Amino acid sequence: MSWFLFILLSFLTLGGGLGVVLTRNVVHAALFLLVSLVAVAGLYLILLAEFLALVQVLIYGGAIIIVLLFAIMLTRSADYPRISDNRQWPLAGIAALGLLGVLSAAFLTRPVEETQLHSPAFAGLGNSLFTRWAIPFEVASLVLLVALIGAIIIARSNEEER
Amino acid sequence: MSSLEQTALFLIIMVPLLGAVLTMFLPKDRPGDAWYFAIGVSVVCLLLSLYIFVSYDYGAGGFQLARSFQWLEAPINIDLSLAVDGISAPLILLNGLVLLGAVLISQTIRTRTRDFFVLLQALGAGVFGVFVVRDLFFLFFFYELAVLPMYLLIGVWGSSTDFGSFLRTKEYSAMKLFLYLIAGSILVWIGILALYVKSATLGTPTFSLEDLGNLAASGSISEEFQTWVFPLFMVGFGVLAGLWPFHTWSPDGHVAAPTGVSMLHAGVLMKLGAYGIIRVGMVLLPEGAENWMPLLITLGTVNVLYGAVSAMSQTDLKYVVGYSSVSHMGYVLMGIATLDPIGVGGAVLQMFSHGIMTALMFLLVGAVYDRAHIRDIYVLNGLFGRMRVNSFFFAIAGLASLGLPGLSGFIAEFMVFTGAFRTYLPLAILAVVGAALTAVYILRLLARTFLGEMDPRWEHLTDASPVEKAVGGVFVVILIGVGVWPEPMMRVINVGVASLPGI
Amino acid sequence: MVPLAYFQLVSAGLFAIGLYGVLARRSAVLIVMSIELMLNAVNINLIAASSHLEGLANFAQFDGQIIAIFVITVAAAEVGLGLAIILRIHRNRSTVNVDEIDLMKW
Amino acid sequence: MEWAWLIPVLSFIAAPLIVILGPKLPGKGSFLAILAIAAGFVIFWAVLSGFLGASPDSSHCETSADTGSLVCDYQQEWFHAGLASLDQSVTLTWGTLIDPLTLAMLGLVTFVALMVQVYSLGYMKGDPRLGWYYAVHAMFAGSMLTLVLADNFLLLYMAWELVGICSYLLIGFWHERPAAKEAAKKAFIVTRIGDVGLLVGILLLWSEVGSFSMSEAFNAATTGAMSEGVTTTAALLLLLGAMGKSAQFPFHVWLPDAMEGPTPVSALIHAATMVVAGVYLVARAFPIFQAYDGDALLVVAVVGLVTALMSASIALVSVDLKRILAYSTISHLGLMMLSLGAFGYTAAIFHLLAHGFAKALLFLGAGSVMHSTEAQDIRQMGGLIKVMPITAIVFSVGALSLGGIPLLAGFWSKDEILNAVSQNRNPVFIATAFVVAFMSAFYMARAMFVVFFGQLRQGLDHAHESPWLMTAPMMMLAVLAAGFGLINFNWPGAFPGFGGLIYFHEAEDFHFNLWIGVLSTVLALGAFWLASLCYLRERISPDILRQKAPWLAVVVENKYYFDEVYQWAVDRLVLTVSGFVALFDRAVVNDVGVNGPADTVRRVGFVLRLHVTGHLYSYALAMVLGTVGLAVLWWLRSV
Amino acid sequence: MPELTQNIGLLSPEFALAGLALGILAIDLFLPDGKKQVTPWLSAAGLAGIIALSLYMLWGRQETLYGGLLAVDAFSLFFKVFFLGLGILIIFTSMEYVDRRLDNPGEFYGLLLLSILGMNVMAQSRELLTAYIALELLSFCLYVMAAYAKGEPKSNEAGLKYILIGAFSSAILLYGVSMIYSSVGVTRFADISLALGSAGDVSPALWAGLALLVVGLGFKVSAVPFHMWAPDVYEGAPLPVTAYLAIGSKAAAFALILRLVAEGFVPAEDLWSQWQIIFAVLAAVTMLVGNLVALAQTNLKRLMAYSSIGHVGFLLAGIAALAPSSVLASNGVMLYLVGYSITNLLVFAAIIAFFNLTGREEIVDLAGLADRQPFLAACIAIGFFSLGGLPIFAGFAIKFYLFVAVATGGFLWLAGLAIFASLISIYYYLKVIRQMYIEPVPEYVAAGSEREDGIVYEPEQNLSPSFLMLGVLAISMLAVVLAGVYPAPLLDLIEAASQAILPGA
Repeated sequence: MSWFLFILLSFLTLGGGLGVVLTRNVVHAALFLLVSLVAVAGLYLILLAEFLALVQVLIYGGAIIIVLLFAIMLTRSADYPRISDNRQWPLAGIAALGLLGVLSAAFLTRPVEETQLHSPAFAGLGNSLFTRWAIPFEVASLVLLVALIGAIIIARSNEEER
Repeated sequence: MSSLEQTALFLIIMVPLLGAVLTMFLPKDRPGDAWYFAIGVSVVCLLLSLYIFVSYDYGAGGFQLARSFQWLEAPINIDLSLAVDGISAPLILLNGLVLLGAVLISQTIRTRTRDFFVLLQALGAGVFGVFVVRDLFFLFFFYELAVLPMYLLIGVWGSSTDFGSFLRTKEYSAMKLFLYLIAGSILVWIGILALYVKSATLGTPTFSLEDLGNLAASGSISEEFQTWVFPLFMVGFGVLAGLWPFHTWSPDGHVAAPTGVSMLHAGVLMKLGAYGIIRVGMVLLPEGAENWMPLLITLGTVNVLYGAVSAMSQTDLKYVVGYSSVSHMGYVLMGIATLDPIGVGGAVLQMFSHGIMTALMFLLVGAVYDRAHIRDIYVLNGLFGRMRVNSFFFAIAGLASLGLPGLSGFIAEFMVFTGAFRTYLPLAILAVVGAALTAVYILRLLARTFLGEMDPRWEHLTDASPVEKAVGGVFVVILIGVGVWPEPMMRVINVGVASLPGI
Repeated sequence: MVPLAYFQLVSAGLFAIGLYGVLARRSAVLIVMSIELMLNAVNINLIAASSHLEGLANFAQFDGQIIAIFVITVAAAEVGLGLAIILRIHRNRSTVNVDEIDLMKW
Repeated sequence: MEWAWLIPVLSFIAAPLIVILGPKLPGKGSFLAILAIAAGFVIFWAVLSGFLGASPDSSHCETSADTGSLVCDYQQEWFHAGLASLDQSVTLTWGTLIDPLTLAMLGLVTFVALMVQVYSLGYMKGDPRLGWYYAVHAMFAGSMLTLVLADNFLLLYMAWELVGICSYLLIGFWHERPAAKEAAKKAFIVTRIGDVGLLVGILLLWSEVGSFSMSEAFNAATTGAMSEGVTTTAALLLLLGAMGKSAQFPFHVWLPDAMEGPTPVSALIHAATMVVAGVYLVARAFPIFQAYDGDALLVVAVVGLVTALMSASIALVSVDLKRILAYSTISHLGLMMLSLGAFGYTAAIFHLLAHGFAKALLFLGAGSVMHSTEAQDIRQMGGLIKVMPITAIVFSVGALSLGGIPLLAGFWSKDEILNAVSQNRNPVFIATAFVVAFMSAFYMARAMFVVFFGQLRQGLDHAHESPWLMTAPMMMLAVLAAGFGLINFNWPGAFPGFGGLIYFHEAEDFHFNLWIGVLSTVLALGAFWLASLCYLRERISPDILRQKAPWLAVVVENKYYFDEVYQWAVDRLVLTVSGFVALFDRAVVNDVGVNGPADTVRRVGFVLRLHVTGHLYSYALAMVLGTVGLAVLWWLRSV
Repeated sequence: MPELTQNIGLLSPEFALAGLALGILAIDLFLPDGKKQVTPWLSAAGLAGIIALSLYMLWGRQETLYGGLLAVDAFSLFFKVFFLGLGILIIFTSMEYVDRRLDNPGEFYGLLLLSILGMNVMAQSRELLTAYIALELLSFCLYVMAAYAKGEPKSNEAGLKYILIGAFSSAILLYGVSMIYSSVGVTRFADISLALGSAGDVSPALWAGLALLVVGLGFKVSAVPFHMWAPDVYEGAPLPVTAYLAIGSKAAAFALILRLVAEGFVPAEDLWSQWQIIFAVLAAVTMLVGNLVALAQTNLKRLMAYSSIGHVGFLLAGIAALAPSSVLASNGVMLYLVGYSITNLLVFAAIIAFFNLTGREEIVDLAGLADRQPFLAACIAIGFFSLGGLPIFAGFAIKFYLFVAVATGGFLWLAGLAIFASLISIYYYLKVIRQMYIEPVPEYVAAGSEREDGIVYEPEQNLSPSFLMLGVLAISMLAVVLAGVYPAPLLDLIEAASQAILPGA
């Protein structure tokens, strides 16, 4: 069962990803991305990481994709149809395959010894996040703040502009 | 005087350095002040250098007036150790003399006078520094400090030369000179690093010339190591000494530089290179030196001949002098490479003598150029008619450079020949031939430029100014004095040379 | 039960795809999307490891998932700020085409 | 005797004094030079008498084993090269060496210099650079006297160079004249080439002996401490210096040109003193030359002979009065060399002195003529005896003396030389020597007749006798030129003769070889007679040779084309090489060797910058490639 | 986890800084437009106070917080004070520029303060995630600041390139982290070094992960071949931001790298001796490419970008030479960082002052500066001489020290190469100096007012840099000379910092 799900979800994940990078239509790309990200959430479920799956769907599916779509619409211009790949795409393919090769070789040469699959408790996760990882957590909040302020400052149009 | 004894060496670095700093704060709109101030500073330097030279006890020998300040402690171990020996004492005096001369003669600098004297004094400080320190780090520090101001000194206050078919701009010359000297210094730097690493593997890492010298003397530095490190110093320092084929910065640079800078540079700065070879190469790497000396003396001989032959066909007055420097530094290199007490002593004396002589020549050429605004020896002629003293001094300098007895150049060259004769006979003979070639171009220059019927164009020229007369006169007196009675100089040099290893 | 290595391969594949997207696409928005793919690949890897490797010596218990949470956070922030800048460029220059965004080079 | 060093030093002191104080002194300080040399002349007599009274037992004196004569040596340390405690150091000294040879030279130099300086007061009167003239003169006198007094080779070399530079300065005294300027340069450089040999020779001796002392070098040569090869090489190298200074073939070209200098200078430097320094050097270093059977002396003889013959022949056809004298000087220097080469030590020195007085006289006479006529070409002169009788007479005395007319000094000295040659060298030498003697007489006669006798040329009416300042020295010299031969004889009881004073190893008696005497007398008289036919009575056209053998005339009149060949060598070889080296320096060393790498680096920079394309994705691509590379590298370094 | 609260005082500087930043942002909201000039002064004063606080709270402390996530030691204190001090000077150099040319000044200083916080946390983090998140805080601030001149296409472009490449590289870095985690299961530096030390049978994914991690950090310091964003961003960003990028962000990244390598890699001596060559190669390529390409630049900021790439090469050489038994290399890197930073500050402050006066930033625009603004020209010249490694300036001493360390660490060839690269660098520094000192004043300057940005100023001759600017310039010039002449006190501090991360030495 888990094998079946794994293969299906992997297919969706990778297929969605390929869709993102290969399609000529930007909106399609965003939708492919959605597919891929949701499939990833499915993979998290196989891995018994329900919380992460939830977060994945909420943040990616609910927030990021929406923002992307907004951005696509805001930046839609006459040249979108011809937007696809740049001139170096064959090189890009080779480079990506090269990296894939190295990574796969690294993973497969001497696989890590593993134990039973397990599911960490929500409570433990939360406890850890707010005690041990409190400082990174707070810093992350500042990161979000900065992103927020930055997005506002940069995207906001003001009078002087024109 | 004991306090002066303690601090003389420190002062001789600090006085010009502080002078440079203080000059920056002089009023900008009164350029004369900077000049007077610089004169004051360099007079103090000259007095200090005289004190150092005179108080050097040649009977006792060795390093004297030693003083050491800790700069950085372990793990790197750098001290500012100061001391003077028989080799550096005359060179310190030389720098004192030429520095004052250069400052005096720079009265004619009219643009950005203040900046000029800042840089000139920094240059002087660097040179003094190299001669008095006994630590590789600071040797290199002051070595670079001496090079540092050159770019601006040439680039800003220099002059370009039009050869008709092409133009040698001051910017080009300044850039070449600067990069060349720095390029040389990177070899030195690598060598210094190698030595430091070597000393670390042998126990305590150190930059101290004294400690490294002891290591070398104890034979714990392997011959193989010495053999690969020595060429770094030989070529690195050699570049500054005008070693062929790394000499081309020298004529171009000297020609482009303003008079005072040419004097200092050709007169003193080039000696830093030769001094470095002696102080670092020979002392720390005696076996390496021995293995490489045949090459050095060969190159030195090439310098002598090549410089002289090149000088023959130059049409620019200053280029002749520039190439003659290349040629004469060849004698210094040869003398060093003989590893013979007489030869090395001759090299040191030649450094002094050439320093004074070439400074004098540049001074006089500069005086001509200031007045005639041209340096082409096919155009200038018969200047004797208007510039008597100038021509007379030039003749003396020229005669000193062609090795006329009674002038200092003879003693020095003669000693170099003597040293080389015993060790590298064929090269010594070639060097003697080189001295004859010197006569050819010097006399050609004298005949074309200073003697002969005067062109009416030069009617308006005036003779040397009082300052030029005074500086030139002192230099002439020194040339003659050392030529007639070299013993005061030699007894100091002899002591210094005798303590070098491998001799 | 799917071994860790398979997840890792999927992750590597997704990473490579995203990377290809960054390298080959012309639209800045698509590049942002491709980066998201890469970040997801990271997360797959982290979560698979944290789920499979429990009990190893000196293994930090929740770290994989916690890191993944941070990654998602940062990814969101990146998208937000990145898109803001893209919008700004589009407003100033009417293009989001990275081919044309080369005022500065060499 | 220990005060002999004062002789040159006085002149050395006078020189800078004249330069510095001269402008404020009457006569621009010229009297200082004259005072100095006059004092020197006086001291010379004191030294001479001291020496004659000295014995080998006196302090500082001994009988040299190498030369066989009494030698007194006074030394003062000068400086040390190398620490004295090291074995490889050398102590250099000032030292005066007094022996008969030195004394002979001292006498010649001080006397002629004094005469010439006095003469110059008249000759150079009104010259704006009179002070400079006398300063250099004083400098020259000091250097020349140092040269003859030096007891070591280094000091000798120094003096040698200093006289060279003084000669340069005096030849070029009227440097506004291009010819003078060029001549001065040529003189210095040509002699300098010889000096290379001299210096190398000195250094060679030093490296063998370990000292610059002459006596030690001589000792090493005669005792065999120095091998034959080294000794002969050293001798030949010294000879090279001597040839340069004494204008011996092939270095003779500078001396005729040197006539561009003021005539008194020619008289002093280029006739009587400096040019004989080469002869002096060979004589001084005779122990080295004659060691190992005197192989080197054969070279000396050949050089002397060739020089003498060649330059005598040129003198026959030259039309410039001073150049005739110059070639004559070269020729006679050649004879002296020949004499030395034939072991005629005494003869050479004797001729040196006799020739010195006579030639100085001739030059001063020529100067007097030129001073008054302002001409130099003998074809423009004639019959001057009518307007300047004293000059004519003293000139004639000199010419006759040098021409070898019996009883005059030149006759005796030439006779001694011929004697030596006939004894020690093969017949070719003596035969050629006779030819030279004949030519010598002929050209002297020619000069004398053309200039002073016959009809007074038109345009020379204004010529007048020179002032007494000029004639008086000439007359004193004339006395010596005529009567110096007397010193040659053995005056029983009173004087041992010249050969008894100056000799090498064995005192020589005066000897007179009848056939040589007769033959040379016949030749000399014949030459004068022939010349009178040609130039005085014009029975024979001087052009006869030109018609018979035009090529020979052309070759000789063009001085055997030496100047042309040398000029060619300088222009085509030296300057070409020099130009090539300068070009090489600029084009290869600088533009390729220096600018090349610099430009390459800069170009690499310019090309390399293109990798930053401005396109974001290519940046990313580079990163990926770097990532792959780094990952692989890391992996490789970890297992 | 009781230790969490006990030692919370040790983080007081961070909290204070965060508070200060948020406070500035808040105050700015309520300030009327005319009064916004107080924010920089407030920020600077706050930073000064935090420096005092840090010194008071942390001097001599040596502790680990949050189970090994953060370190409070001499190393972090050193960098903390360094960054805070740098922050003050950057604020002073920015003020005039921000005032005249940028909107939203209050947020600018707020972001600046937050980025300093990020840098501080980077210097004290001992764990990959903490380090990463701090790095992101810094990066985000910089992304925004780079794009701050939003009306200018170049600034937009800089922001875009920076954030996209930055996100891309952080993805790579994170993937590396994930690989490390999946191979050994830990992310703390100390644990990594333990795992490496006992790595008999470890998955190669670890090696690849480490490589990817280094790529991410290499991007941050702009090591070749991860450097190409740097010139564009430096050129496009507003000048004070460029200065900040060149100085602050680089120093922070190196602080992180130093600690990571010293605590994570170096203790595994066998492996580290294998890996040194990797850093050495990276260093060699970086210094060569940076300095070579700089030869061809015409824009001042771009020139500084390539020059800083070159300097990164030198610093990486120092990293490669780190050794378990000696603090020499670590001293060298830190000394170099300090010297390089103050020198760059001097140069940038002068360039900013020049830009404020003229609105120009090409090298040729500097023509005749020695006559127009002698003090600025002297500052730039001194800075460049120092960067070129010439004595009495900091550049000489720091280069010498660093190269000694590199050579002693067994990389004499690398030291030689570095010295050669310095030689190349001198050429382009001299090109600038030539413009200032040798070329004549261009006619348009003499003539009057034509300016690139169209803003009309008084004739330049009547202008001079603000007193604040002059103050910064004077201070940094003094510092440059002092560090070049007598760095001993500084080295004492650095020595202590080195001991903290390399206890074995």
